[in-house]
Amino acid sequence: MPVITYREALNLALREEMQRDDRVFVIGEEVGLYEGAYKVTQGLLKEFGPRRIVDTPIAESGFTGAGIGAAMVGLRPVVEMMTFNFALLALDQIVNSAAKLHYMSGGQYHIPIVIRGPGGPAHQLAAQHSQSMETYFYHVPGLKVVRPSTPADAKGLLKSAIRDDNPVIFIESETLYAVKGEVPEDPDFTIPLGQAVVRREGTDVTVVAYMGMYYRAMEAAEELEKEGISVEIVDPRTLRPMDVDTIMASVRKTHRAVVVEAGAGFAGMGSEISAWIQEHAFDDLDAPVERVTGENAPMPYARNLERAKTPSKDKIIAAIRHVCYANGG
Amino acid sequence: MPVITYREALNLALREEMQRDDRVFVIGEEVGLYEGAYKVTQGLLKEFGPRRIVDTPIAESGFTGAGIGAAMVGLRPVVEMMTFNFALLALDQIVNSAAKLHYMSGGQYHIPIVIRGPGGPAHQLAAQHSQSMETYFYHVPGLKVVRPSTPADAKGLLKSAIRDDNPVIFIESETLYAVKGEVPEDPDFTIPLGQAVVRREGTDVTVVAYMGMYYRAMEAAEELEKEGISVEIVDPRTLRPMDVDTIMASVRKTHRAVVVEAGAGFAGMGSEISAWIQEHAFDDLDAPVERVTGENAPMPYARNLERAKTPSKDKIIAAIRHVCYANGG
Amino acid sequence: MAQRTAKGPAPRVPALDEELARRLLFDMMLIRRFEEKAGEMYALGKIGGFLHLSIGEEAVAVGAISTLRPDDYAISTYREHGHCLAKGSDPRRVMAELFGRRDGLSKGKGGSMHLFDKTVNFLGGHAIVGAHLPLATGVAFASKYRSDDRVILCFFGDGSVPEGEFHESMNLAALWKLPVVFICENNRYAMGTSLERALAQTEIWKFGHAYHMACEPVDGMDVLAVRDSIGKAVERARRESAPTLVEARTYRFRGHSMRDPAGAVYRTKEEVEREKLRDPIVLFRTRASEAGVLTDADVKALEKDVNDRVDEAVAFAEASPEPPVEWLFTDIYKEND
Amino acid sequence: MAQRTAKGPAPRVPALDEELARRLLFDMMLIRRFEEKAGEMYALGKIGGFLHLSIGEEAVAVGAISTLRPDDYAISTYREHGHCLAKGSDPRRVMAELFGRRDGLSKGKGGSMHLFDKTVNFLGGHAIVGAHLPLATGVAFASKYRSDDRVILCFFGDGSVPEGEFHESMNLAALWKLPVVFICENNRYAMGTSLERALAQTEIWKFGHAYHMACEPVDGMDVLAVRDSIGKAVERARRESAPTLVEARTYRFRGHSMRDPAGAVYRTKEEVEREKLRDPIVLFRTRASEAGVLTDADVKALEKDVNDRVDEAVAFAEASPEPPVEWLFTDIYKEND
Ligand SMILES: Cc1ncc(C[n+]2csc(CCOP(=O)(O)OP(=O)(O)O)c2C)c(N)n1
Ligand SMILES: Cc1ncc(C[n+]2csc(CCOP(=O)(O)OP(=O)(O)O)c2C)c(N)n1
Ligand SMILES: [Mg+2]
Ligand SMILES: [Mg+2]
Repeated sequence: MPVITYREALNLALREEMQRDDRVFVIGEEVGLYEGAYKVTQGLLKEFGPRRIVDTPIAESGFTGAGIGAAMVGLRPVVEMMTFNFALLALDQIVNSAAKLHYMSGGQYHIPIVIRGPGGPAHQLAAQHSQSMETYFYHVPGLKVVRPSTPADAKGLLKSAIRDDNPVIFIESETLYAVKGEVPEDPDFTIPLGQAVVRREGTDVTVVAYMGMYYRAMEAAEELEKEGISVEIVDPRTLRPMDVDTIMASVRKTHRAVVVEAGAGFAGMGSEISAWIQEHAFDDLDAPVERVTGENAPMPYARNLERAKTPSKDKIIAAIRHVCYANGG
Repeated sequence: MPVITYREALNLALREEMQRDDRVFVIGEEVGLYEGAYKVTQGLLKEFGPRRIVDTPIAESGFTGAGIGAAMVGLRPVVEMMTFNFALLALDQIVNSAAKLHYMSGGQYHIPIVIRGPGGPAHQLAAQHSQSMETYFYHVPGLKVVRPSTPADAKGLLKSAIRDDNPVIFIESETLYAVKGEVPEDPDFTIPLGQAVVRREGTDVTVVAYMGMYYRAMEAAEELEKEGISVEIVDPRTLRPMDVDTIMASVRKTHRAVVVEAGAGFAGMGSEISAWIQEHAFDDLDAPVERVTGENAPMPYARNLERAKTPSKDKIIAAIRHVCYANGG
Repeated sequence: MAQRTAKGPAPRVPALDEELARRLLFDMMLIRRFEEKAGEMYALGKIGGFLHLSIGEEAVAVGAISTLRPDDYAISTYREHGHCLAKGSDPRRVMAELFGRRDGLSKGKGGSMHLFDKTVNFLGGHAIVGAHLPLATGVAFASKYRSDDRVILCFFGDGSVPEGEFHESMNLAALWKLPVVFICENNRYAMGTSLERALAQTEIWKFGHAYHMACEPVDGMDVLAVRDSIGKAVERARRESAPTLVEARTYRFRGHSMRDPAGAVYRTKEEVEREKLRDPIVLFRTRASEAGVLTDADVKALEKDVNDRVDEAVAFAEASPEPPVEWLFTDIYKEND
Repeated sequence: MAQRTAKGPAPRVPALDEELARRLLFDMMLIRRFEEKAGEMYALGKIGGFLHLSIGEEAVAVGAISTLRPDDYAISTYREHGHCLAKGSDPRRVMAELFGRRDGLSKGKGGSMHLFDKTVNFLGGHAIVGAHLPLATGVAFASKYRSDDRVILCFFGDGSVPEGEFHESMNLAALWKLPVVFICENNRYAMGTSLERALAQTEIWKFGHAYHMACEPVDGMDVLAVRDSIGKAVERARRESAPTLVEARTYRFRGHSMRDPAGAVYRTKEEVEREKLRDPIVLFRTRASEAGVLTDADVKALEKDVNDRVDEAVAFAEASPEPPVEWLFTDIYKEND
């Protein structure tokens, strides 16, 4: 299997789906001539022309709403948010139009749209440009929310998202674009939305983590291996709908769980996962679930403060140790 | 103590704070001449004039941002969202400006603003006008989030919110405006933000609930009383910062908990409360925490579907029974 | 790009044949009667939530939509009964939707503010002020993308104009030359806020200039004037793929919604009475009878027809059952075909 | 309301005294040198995140802010080093902020995009395009509310114009007659998107007409022309409490940010070279020396002064420690006094 970057995997997914289906087009700021602020759309303008690769002015609500309108009448837009921080400006369109038109119309209209771009902690971009944005979306019935951690997932999930008949929020990461991995070449390769994956098998504790936190959890697991703690890592991949079965199966095996999340902890994705596990595996648990989350602060600029804001490997290790030793583990 | 409506209590709080402090002003759609879409600002234009009661065009981002700007330089705006559904249009201003300017400026500027209005399920207003909106705010460091369940709380908490030096999201409810209750007349009466209250003492199970769900939980408790189940009800009042101490003290006493929430359940406020209780009172719990939440669907218009969407008294009762009988309760 | 400015009312009187007159009058009367009835049903508690009537504004919906092909689109706000009916929806299913019944256009899930009818290309029914302007822009984008020459009429109130999405949509539509007609139904109030208290520029059509977009004002009480103005705009959209902004000057005779029945706090009784003298239905009826294309008997017959249709609609809605409770959970996600 | 239109460049040459010339030149040179140095520091990894230089645009910041009283306000985007320095901030604390150090203006928490300085009434440093226009409107509202005749200058790029908040702010400011001057720094590109690809109306100042707001274009490479135009707008704000939109035509000599160093994908090398011939510092220096108000020796002295100030700034930033890690948790909420 060829080894390519996460960025290239996304680019390939876009290219293949656009070749497959003329209804698919890409719209957003700097996606064409500039080839993407993060070069995810590199080469697409050249291949598909300005009809299908549409540069927009800075008007997030306007062009996202336009994408939704186009989807209402049968096109399949892929809207690029230059970064997901800017999606707040389009949130009304996403929540009140995209997510609800199918329902409000009694099923007459549906909105096959993908809204994608990077989100989550970046490098010293400070409070307004370095936020975990999934929290604004995964609560909303009618939306699907994807966070792909690896190049293969990036490709397979983006293709599924584009083929899906519902609005899909697809949040990548600036910090992962250069990550390399094996990615199937087969243009029919897709990964279904709503399926978690066990990334690493283990027996002592389940760690749920995605995106940058998944990589940190892997490092933590390697290190703890030496101490004899066997860590299983589950990557949800799709946050909504959440594949609770895979998570529960793992927890029922290990009897312990740590949930890691880059964003601020209060009422985040980790809250739901932690609550769910404890509500449904209460008798299987040997220790309370532990959450390792971003600190409850805006993102600071200074390098050292920034480092302290997002969960470190050491914090993950400490939490794993803690649940393992707790209650006689 | 005089008995007044929730609406009058809010009106009184505004009036008293405006009398007390010339920096306080009210801005929003229809707050002046029309005296508020829900009449919360009745009489204020007459008393304070158009300098301090400012009618705006429909431009949520514009006038919310203007409020934030005015707060930056020392005024104390109270921005009315006609309903909180429309706050999505101002969310970028709230999250990226109001919540972060204090931090990003290293403490130089602060934003003493209250953004208030009704939110949550209303009567047959359907998907775009009948939503539990707190989820977009309580996750955000830098914001405070208040949900006042009673007339006295409405007054006391709104006064504290106005006096607070931070941005406060204050979400009322269309369905509570006509509710009556005793409200202290003393203009110095305030209720501090961040304090939960035990509304009803009980010994068998703790129910955490606010707003309309608090009233339903009370009915459920009365009914269960007859069966000999003694329900304690805790109303958080402020969602951020959350008074976890009061909740934990109750759970440590009752060993069982049910969290009720009107909004859709996946990754809502209830997730955080449930996760927190289980993580921190794991050994004190005799049964897993149970959540009773709004169904994971947009709000439908039809009366019968609408009824099925939001937790009923019966569902609350069933959940309480379930946690009480579970694990030999 | 061609620009139009209003130099006085320019009273063009297009030929009025009997069939057209009958159709326009029927549609306006149907909307009027339908909404009067809906108001009654609201008072009886048969309809819940918010109900916004367009009584007084019928000429805009009917005049504008009469210029469309069936495969053209229309999209509107929460005050959309008129647009939906004019586009050709079955009044029975519209009423059933208002009643929240299973045979409603949206299966009872949408209600008065969220009428949708795919069979007639009516794209809703949107209750966030300004939010459907970007949608309309996107629909027009799709027409151009597919080169299928379908036009969209986008109706919105004067209250949308101060919203950012108005500006974003105007710019995108003009920049990309999209086949959309923006029709501002300027009834001079957004709830209780008069134009002068909402906009620094109250001649709304002039915003078109800011985007080099064709634009003009039109008397929204004159169904033929509306038809004329929008007809040209639709042609411009279809042939040149160019957008237009039309400001249709109209008035709502009722309050903002049934919860503001009189609409009397923010406007005088005299003003309302004065405006009622320009009732678009009366004006057109008079004109048609003066032109000799419709007799009193014709009008009587239309009246009866309209009354029957509306009575049928109510009976149909009454008879339709509530949606099954399981439908709470359908139509949230579409299963891929 | 008074409206201004540009009928040709109308070259008014206001009296240029030595002190003023010295001040304007010093400020422009300081910004230039400061940013060149910041660029170097970024290359060395001393500065992280995004760094947007305003090299080529100094005349706008300096000319405009030179018309203010100290108690007047200025607010800007992420490309705000120039405005912050022109408003009077200590270059040392600005550089320390860029370095993310504890003595930075924002204690190292804000970085290059979020400079704030309350001591000089500089209100930031905002990185969401368009979002500070409503803030500026609110600040002007507060001035009017308190009748304290303080004016705010709001700087933003051409890229803000398609955003809804531009429109909402223009309308509110004009409707409420607020003492704000909107200054669009039109450098013809928003990242890689040229004006023509972003706006149906590329004469940005003309948007003022849509709101009955005073408006004019000005040569943003000519510090005196900017000073003249903004000076009148500031007076209009202060005396009549009326807003103005000024389009300052300028150019950024560098790329959008340090991550787009050449800025060469979307514009030609020739274009950049041509624009550099209108370097605002060179133009003004020449003019001042031709007018005989500044000698070569004066300029040399200013240059030395500027270099010293910038070197000091770097030394200061280098010496300033990282913020204590506990500061992650301070300044999230303010304790009530
Ligand atoms: C974004 C948003 N803000 C506020 C409202 C509440 N609201 C509903 S209708 C309305 C007035 C709209 O007036 P206009 O656009 O003139 O339309 P009209 O009702 O006159 O037809 C308002 C403020 C809303 N639905 N959406
Ligand atoms: C709402 C929003 N959308 C997109 C961006 C990303 N972005 C940052 S700067 C910029 C270009 C802005 O151009 P302009 O306003 O002309 O200012 P200039 O950079 O030329 O000074 C873009 C698209 C952003 N910061 N905010
Ligand atoms: Mg109106
Ligand atoms: Mg620019």
